[in-house]
Amino acid sequence: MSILIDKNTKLLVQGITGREGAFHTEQMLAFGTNLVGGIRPGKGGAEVLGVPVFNTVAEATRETGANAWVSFVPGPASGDAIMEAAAAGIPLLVAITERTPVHDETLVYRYVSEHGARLIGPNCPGLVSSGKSKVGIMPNNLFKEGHVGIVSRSGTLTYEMVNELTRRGIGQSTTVGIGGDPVIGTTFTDVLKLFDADPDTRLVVLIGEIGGTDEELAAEYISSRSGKPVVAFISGRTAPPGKRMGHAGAIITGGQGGPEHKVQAFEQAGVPVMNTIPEVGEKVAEIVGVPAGA
Amino acid sequence: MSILIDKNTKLLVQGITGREGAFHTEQMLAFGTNLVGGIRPGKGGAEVLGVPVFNTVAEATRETGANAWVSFVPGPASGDAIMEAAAAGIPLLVAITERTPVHDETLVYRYVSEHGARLIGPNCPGLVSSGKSKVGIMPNNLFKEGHVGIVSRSGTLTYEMVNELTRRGIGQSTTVGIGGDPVIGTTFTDVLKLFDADPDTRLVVLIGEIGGTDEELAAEYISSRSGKPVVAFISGRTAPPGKRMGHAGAIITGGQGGPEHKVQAFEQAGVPVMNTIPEVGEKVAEIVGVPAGA
Amino acid sequence: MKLQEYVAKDLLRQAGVPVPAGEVAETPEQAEDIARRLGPVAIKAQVLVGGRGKAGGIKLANTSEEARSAAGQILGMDIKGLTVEKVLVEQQVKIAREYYAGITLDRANHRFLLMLSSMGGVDIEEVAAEHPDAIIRAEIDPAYGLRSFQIRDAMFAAGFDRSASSGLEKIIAGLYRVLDDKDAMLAEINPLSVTDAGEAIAADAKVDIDDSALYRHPELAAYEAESMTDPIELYASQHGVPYVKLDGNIGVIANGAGLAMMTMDVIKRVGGQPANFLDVSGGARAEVVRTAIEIVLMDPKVEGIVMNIFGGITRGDEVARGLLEAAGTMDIKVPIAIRIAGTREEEGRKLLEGTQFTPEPTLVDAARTILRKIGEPAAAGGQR
Amino acid sequence: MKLQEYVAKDLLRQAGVPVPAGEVAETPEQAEDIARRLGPVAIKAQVLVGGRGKAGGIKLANTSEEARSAAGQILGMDIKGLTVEKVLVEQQVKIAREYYAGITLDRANHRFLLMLSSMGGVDIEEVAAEHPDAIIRAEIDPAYGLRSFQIRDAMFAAGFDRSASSGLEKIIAGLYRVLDDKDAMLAEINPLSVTDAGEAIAADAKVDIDDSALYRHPELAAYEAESMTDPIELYASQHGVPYVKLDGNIGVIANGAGLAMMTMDVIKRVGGQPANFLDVSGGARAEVVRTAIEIVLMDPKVEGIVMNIFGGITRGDEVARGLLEAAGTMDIKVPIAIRIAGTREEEGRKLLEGTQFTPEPTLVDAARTILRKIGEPAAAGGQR
Repeated sequence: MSILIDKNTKLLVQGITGREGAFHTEQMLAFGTNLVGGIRPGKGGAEVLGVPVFNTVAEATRETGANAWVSFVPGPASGDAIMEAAAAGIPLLVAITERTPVHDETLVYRYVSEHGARLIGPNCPGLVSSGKSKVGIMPNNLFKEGHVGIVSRSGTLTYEMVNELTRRGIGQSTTVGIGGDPVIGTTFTDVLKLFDADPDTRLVVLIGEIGGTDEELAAEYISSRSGKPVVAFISGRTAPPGKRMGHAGAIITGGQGGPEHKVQAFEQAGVPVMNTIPEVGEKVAEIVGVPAGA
Repeated sequence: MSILIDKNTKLLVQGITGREGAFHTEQMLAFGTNLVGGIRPGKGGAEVLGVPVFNTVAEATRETGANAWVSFVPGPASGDAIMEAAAAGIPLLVAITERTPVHDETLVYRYVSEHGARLIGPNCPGLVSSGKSKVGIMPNNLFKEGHVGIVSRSGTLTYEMVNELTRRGIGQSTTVGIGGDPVIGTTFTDVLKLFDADPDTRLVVLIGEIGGTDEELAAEYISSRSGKPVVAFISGRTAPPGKRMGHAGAIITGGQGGPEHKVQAFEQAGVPVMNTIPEVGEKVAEIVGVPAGA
Repeated sequence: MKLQEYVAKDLLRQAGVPVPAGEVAETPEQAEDIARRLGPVAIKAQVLVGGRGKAGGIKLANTSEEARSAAGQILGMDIKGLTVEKVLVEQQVKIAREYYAGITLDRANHRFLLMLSSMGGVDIEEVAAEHPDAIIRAEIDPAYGLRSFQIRDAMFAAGFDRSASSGLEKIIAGLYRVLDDKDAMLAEINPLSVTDAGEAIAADAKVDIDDSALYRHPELAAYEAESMTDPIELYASQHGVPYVKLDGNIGVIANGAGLAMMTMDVIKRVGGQPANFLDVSGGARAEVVRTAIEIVLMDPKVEGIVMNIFGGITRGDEVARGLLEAAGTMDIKVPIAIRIAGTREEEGRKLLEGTQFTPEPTLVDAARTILRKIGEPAAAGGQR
Repeated sequence: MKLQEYVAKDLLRQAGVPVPAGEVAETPEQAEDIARRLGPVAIKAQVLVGGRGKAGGIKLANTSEEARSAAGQILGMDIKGLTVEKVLVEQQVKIAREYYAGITLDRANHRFLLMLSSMGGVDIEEVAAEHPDAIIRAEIDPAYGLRSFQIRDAMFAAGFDRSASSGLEKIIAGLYRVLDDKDAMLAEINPLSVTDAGEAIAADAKVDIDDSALYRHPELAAYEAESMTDPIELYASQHGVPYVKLDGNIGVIANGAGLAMMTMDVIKRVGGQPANFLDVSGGARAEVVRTAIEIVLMDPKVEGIVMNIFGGITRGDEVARGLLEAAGTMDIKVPIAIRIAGTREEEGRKLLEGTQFTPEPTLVDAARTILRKIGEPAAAGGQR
């Protein structure tokens, strides 16, 4: 088992003919993702790596029965692309795109919710259900099937985490990068709920960072339920207030979103907050045990 | 019985301190409407004709438990006022206001629907449940309690109709003026459904006019159900195509909305379409019978 | 408020839509001047009626001399009762394909609707009637506006030329921007053309502004006069009175749009021809009644007036008093038949009894009386 | 992109918000000139840090001579590390009441939020902490925008002065228009003042534009340079590299924002002080690595660099090759400790083995190595 994606996932790639889109299409095919089509207005009828290209998402969905969609279009076109996919009735939308204007994101969030779809991102690396399906840009070779769920706001740190677990012989159920933008479609809490309902996930690693209150809300959710154990890591703990750190998301303004507050919230919820990625690995191993032979 | 309003209706008046608002507040009070408050930003705490005035609809609703609202504010402020009332959770909104911009109306319609409220109008004379409650600007002295429902797009013609029935001794359950604007909150079909569900209404008089397809849609609904008898009247049958007749609503463009089409649709649905208001009265009398002593 | 082609094209141009280079001329000499600068031109009558091409209101001119002569023929021309006062002198464009793009209100859905068709350049209502599938529709959610993807989807469905697709998409987006920014009820480009050079261009344009929203667009006030196809309508509009001129000889005054339309219907049914629609909703004051009578009588064809008043909030006796007062200060040379009903009907009748406005029992009687007085035969219909 | 007060006020003025009459001066003489025209003025340092008033960056001047002298004192002044290059010379306004109005993103609700408070003119975050009830909030639905009724409701709840309410309502509507039209992340008026004469006016203004939406606002590009509080940050931004200058002496280069922040955290935990945040996401090419090193070394305080690379899609050996190539064309005078992991980690390590970039086993080791090389004691924490 896994959450959000698995062997039944039929994926469309928006912007499949672009440099990024084509490269990651190749990577996803190599991973084993069931990638059924791509979209590029005006290129309908063409093929990319054996994958059929369509003019519109509506047409692609009709023709392929796709149930997931990932976008590599640039920021200015990103909002419209997400709306197009939501309007086409696709239930899972993943936006890799960086630099989507925030005002677009607020409108898109509302549109997607109204259409009953789930959006992951924007500005996220996507997600992987180990051994089953990959949607997005996470590196192919890090993953190992298993029972740890990972949810993260940061790209590279996620890979670090997966790498750390795999090296220790600890596999992952699903790894979800929720994205670093100020307005994202799916929050820590949303993903924690899915992991709680997934019989195959035994523990969740949560990788937060400074800025926003998504970690605090997650801690609140964790306190409110008696679910699976969670181990947390927060990056940017020494970042000075009021400075923006790369991600539009990683900013601390005044007291809000500060790291101490996040650490405290998790600790009050009984979630250990570790200082380094290797320490997270150690803690996870301690809780779930390392499989024999690792 | 009646539809939409009755003795339990607790009404707020938006723009109660204006010339129109104050005059019709007096008229509604004289009719016996349970008018519990008025709204005029900045005049909160005042009284008009013994009715308390509030600054906002939210406050007025909280304080009075109102469940209906009528607006006399001018067109430019009309859309915002309707949204305010919908946001305050009032279920029945009646907009008398003329000359609301159509683009505002499309947005307002969506907002009201999302908030689960019903809007009557804009640009309507309101509604009356004979002997129970009046919301709007219909003249007080025409009505008589009874069992004929009236739904109309035109103001004065509605009064004519009520007058005609009352003169014949035939009473009305509820008389609804749905308004003449191109985008209105409640259609003929909506009101017909309510009348069909009202045990006290035995027959419905429908007064349509040229323009739009609301009459055609009503005819379609009537064909689809076996409900109460309907008698129709269409004004503007001799109006030339492409000319706008006062109401923004009353325009015929090309074939669409033309009177022959409307008459034909009703006749196909088994609805007699009469040539004059007195003929409608005669037909109604023929169907429901005139009460003894009239 | 319907805008002349040249104004509609100015709005489109401001929204980034390519339109043919062109200017307005009011004299043949101006047209000649413009043509000298633009090269081969089309001279197009600026009148707000359809079919001006068939009526000879559009001519091509390859030299400035031809332009002057063509403008001379078109200026002053009568097209369906309207006198041509301006021509648009526009650079000729070599057209390869003609499409249709329009946005208008879909009343039944409470939303605006984008319509595209690859059958452009012809009457779109004919296309709608004969080839309904040739018109692709996309609903515009007012919360989100017309989205690019909707335009693209509709363009693919309509089979628009792919090589010009980005230009076409921009034009349609610009058309929506005009509709939305200017509170239009209708914004239409027909034909939406692709030139021999593969460029998309708006070859003709129609924009109709929502009258209720004109207060938000003072920049358009200057065009109000030329949007009226009739001087009486302009005068009435300036006095806030809904008035529409028709072709008959019996004037109509009623309080309420529906009532006025019914009055027209009844006049026609008894065999007369209504001269106008007039809704004197403003109340019963003498001034309002006087203005209404004045407007109706501006039409020299009017030989009699039917006045149909229903006393609602405004009481019948007040109306009667207003009419008497107004008549006292005017020299009315045509017969007026009045029907009065509703609140305080009896009191109103009494006031008018014995005057030149002695009320008729029913509207049909009023219409018949006028027909009789002007010496026309009444039909058998309309018993009441 | 944070805008200087005078730019923010220009945007508000364009949106119809009354702001004090004022102009920008870059010399005392200009300030004198402006004051001669405006009468008694306030001279306000244009710097993007809080607390400029306490730091002496705002002075009143009643004559043009006083204005010259005050501007002379403020121009060139250092406020929290920033040099004052411009002052805003603004007509003095007699203030009766001071409110707060701000619109910012509420991340948890995925919407923008209007905040009003009658406790204006002070640090709003302090108000939020100490008197949370004194801040009235209204959520802005992106489908409908901020509606007038929401502004009125919030104003009544916040207890704003009724006699000035229509002016205040217009200002708040204008503030939202600026936020919406200009893609701002934050738009704030503090204080939002009511003058002795009962007029509402924006006495100070902050606007922070969403960097991702700057492409839609070419008219704001001119202000990019002055929005950077540091020349290195400006240079980095011009090269598309996310860089934030900090106070320490150990440079940081990492591929990914989270990874860079973690690197800073580890440096601090082992007892060092990071000199910057730098995210070299652009890939492994020598050019990108060279630009990153160049940016970090623009800060003269940097004595060593920790480079933290995780090979993902970009493979470890490519990164190593990029680094070697870049270093071959540069004269790097400070020690660099590198930690490399992930895809093709081993291959990457091998390439770097024996060079000046011999990889460290862990990030903690890398941080400690640099501390040792620059002669600073390492703390006990951060075992890995």
